[in-house]
Amino acid sequence: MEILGLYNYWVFAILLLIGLYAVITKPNFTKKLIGLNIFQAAIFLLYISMDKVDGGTAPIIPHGAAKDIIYSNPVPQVLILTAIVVGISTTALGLALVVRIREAYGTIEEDKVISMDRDQ
Amino acid sequence: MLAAQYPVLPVIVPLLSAPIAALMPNRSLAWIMASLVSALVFATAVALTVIVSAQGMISYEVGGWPAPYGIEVRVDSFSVVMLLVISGASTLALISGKASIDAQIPSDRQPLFFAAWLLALAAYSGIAVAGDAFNIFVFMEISSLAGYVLIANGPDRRALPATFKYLVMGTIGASFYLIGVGLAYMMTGTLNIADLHARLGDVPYLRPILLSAAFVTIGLAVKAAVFPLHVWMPNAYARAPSAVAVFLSACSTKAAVYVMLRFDFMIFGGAFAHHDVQFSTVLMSLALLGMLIGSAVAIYERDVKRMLGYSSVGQIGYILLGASMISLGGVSAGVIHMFNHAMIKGGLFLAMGALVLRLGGGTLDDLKGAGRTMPWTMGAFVLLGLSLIGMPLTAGFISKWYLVQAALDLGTLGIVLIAAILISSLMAVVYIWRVVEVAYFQSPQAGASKHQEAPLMMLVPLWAVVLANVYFGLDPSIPVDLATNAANILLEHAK
Amino acid sequence: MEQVIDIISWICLLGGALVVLIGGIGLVRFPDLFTRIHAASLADSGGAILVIVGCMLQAGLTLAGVKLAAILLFLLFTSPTAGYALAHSAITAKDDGLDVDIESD
Amino acid sequence: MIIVFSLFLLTMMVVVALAVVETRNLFAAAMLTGIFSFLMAANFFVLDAADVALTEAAVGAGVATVFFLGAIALSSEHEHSASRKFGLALLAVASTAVVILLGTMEFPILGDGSAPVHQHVAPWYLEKTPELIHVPNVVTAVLASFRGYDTLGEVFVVLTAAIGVLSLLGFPRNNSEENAVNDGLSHQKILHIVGKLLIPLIILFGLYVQFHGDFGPGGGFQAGTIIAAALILYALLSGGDRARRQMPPRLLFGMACLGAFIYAGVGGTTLLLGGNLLDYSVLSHDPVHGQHLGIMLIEFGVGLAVASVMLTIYHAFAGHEHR
Repeated sequence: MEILGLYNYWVFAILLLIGLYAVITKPNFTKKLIGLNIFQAAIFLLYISMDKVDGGTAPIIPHGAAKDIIYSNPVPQVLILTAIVVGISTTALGLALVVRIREAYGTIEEDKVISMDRDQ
Repeated sequence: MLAAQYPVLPVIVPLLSAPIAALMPNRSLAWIMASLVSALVFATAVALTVIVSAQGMISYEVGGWPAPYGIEVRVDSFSVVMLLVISGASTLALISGKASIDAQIPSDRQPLFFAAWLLALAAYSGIAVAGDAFNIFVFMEISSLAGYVLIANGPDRRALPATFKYLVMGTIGASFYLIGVGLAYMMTGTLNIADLHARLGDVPYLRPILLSAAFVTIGLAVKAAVFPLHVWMPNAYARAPSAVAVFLSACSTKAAVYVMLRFDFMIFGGAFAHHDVQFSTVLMSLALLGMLIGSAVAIYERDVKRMLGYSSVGQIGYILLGASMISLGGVSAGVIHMFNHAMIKGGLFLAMGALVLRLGGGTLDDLKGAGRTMPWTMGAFVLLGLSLIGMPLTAGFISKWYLVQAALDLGTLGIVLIAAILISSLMAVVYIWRVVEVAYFQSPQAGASKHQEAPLMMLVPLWAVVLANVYFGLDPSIPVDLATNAANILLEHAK
Repeated sequence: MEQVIDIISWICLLGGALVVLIGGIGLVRFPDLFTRIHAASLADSGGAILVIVGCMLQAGLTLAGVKLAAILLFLLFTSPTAGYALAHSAITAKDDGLDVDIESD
Repeated sequence: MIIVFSLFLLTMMVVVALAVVETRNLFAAAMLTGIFSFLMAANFFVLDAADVALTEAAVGAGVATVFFLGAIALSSEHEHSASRKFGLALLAVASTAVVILLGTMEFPILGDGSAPVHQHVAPWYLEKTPELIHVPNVVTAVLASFRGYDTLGEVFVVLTAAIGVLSLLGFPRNNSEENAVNDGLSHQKILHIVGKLLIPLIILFGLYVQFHGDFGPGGGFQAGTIIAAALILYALLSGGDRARRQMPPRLLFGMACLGAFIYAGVGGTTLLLGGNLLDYSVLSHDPVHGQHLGIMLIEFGVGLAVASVMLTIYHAFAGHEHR
């Protein structure tokens, strides 16, 4: 159990790096954004893994609830709600850029775009 | 009554006006609104400067909740330096930018453009006054997204891949910052900057904190275009609309450096032993490389806006060099240079905006003979260039003077640093000279006779910046006092 | 009585799991798109219904049970429609001369 | 038991992420990203974060996939160039991996109630929320009131995205002719009828999530996304032109601005009433009642802004004509 208690954080690291790898190596702009999505999702996992308390429940306290219920930590949840919104906003803006790049250059591969810019 | 609310006015006023500006039926109305709001923020910044100089730090509880539970807004001498830079650059860029914005952006897109501008202004101000680590992330993302929108509106298609690169690297930088904040939160349970500082020292485990410091510093280094993470920056500035280049060159990287200094001095500085040594070793070497390589690349660049972008890579190096000395003199020299460089680079991009507006392009070939057709603009460019090089009687000299003085206290290492500063300044002489040479000593291209001087609405703000450069070169007491106070605050926490 | 309901519920749950498993095997093993859609919709409808009924028996007449009933209702609408949409677009694509035979990969 | 489930979900997520990176077909990659988000949402639920799970499911698996498909339809479905910069990527990734893995060894174990995160600030929220704000869902209380300033920023992030997409792609043009080319799926009777049947139910669910956010998981953001999903479904079924005639994108964008303005306006009102920014207590004589009023108003602003922004962005992609 001791070892498995860190499994979430390892998966966080692996997902983070899968995303980063895709962003660096893939020349396709859409694929870069997909990689960025995975990269950001990994961070959500890091934060949400912090909030868990063994034997706890979601932090919703009904009126007149018993005192001895354990609740998970609400703060990382609030932060990640914001981060998810930020993520989708960035993705939407990036996709709009991809569409415009496709219209302006006829391709969405970074290497081709760079060589077209160089020829200009 | 309102005076107590000054700390949040630079944020809430532009936020309230952005949705209205976006729906304006007419481009001039949107421009007037953005300029007025920007001027108002500048006025608030001046008022805050006066208050902070008189009373010291102001703490403001958003939502009325006490500090570690609610979000704190905190204004000190360092914040007001940033606020003055941000609101001043925004106001000057808007006032001078009317003609170039009209020339570069279709009129039906302009209300959206000005709304994005106001959002960027609000967000940069939000970063400057933030006292909460996660709150900085939120405003950093607004500022970045608004920045992408502003740059993507650039005049030709090359703005699009430049923006995309900025978007990808900016998001990675912000996400690294978010990871770092998460790790610090994991080990302390708080997000408030002052509270983090107080609690990080008691954490028994070192590795998560080290990891946190590394992620925050690297993430912000990407955003600050610290060498070698600067690859997004020259193109982003060069392809942006001229007015946007003025605004962003003065604010975007500075805001990231500002947050980096806050974190590394005020949070991690006191948290564990040797942080100052690690910070200064890593950053000093990067700063030196940036100063030398950035300036060297700038020499070979034929597009003047890209040249200025690479020059900024070098100038960020000066700021970090000052900070990495971890002494009162060094840190205040860095902060002075943040202020002065924003003024110089903003002014240079302003001059470039005027040149591009009249000449149609910003490469060295386009600039041939500009010294004769546009004497006032080129004159301002030259004076600002001298300030960038660090000629006495200009603001640029003051920052280098303080930097050299701080380096002298370091003994042998200081001599090396001074040599690097001199070499980098000499390279600045070379790249500025190349512009001067084509502008004054080469005959204009065919058909250039119809070129005329830039409109008065651009020349007046441009020369205001030039005069400010000279004024702060003769009497630097305002930035120096503010910077010394800021350095005192930073170093006090680092102990 | 409670024990009887418990046993029925477990039969439903295990049966549902079995149906989903069979559907999954079919999805991998069947030769072409249409037979695969058949396998997928078996898991989607049959398996899901059994699992949710099993859960409802566990929950009893509570708010959770009502919510499960609502989910069941939604599934009964959506999963056949999804299967239909998939098959329909496959046919349209085939008419347009596209290769929908999965065997080739 | 729950830990086994969690391990399974996490491992599946890694597998799916690898598949996403490996596939050269962008359509498949986008769909796999949706599956990835579903797994992530299920995992959040296991970790007791119901609000976040709901949001991730609605945003990551729902809206994000729709945006990706919209953009892929307008650009290209296949990756053409091969990967490059392997050396650099491997160096960056491997060094980061080593650093993070070394760091995790001193992280608190998952679920450890004595971890530092659970000792400071968070217990205060759990203890004081029933008394100071009097809503059961602590996440809503922290989101809307204690850290309402962040949420204000969040709404403006969304608005910035809408401004950006519109300034890049332009407002979608309306085909004014009555016999518009694009009539969606209305010739496919089964899809059309089932879809139409579901739309009111989805909107109803969205409204439940909006107004029940104080008591259970949910709130303006999730509700806005769900309602936007229902209206996107309508646009798919009836054709974008028809949907845009009934709800012009300019009106939608106006509503988005209004939503953000409501939130900032509540902040401005609290300033004018003499309180600090976003101090809802001054909105009413009774501070707790003021908090309720403030949270309801800003949640409405968030819901309105998010729903309109998502729809605006969808229409900007769907109604975009190549220039």
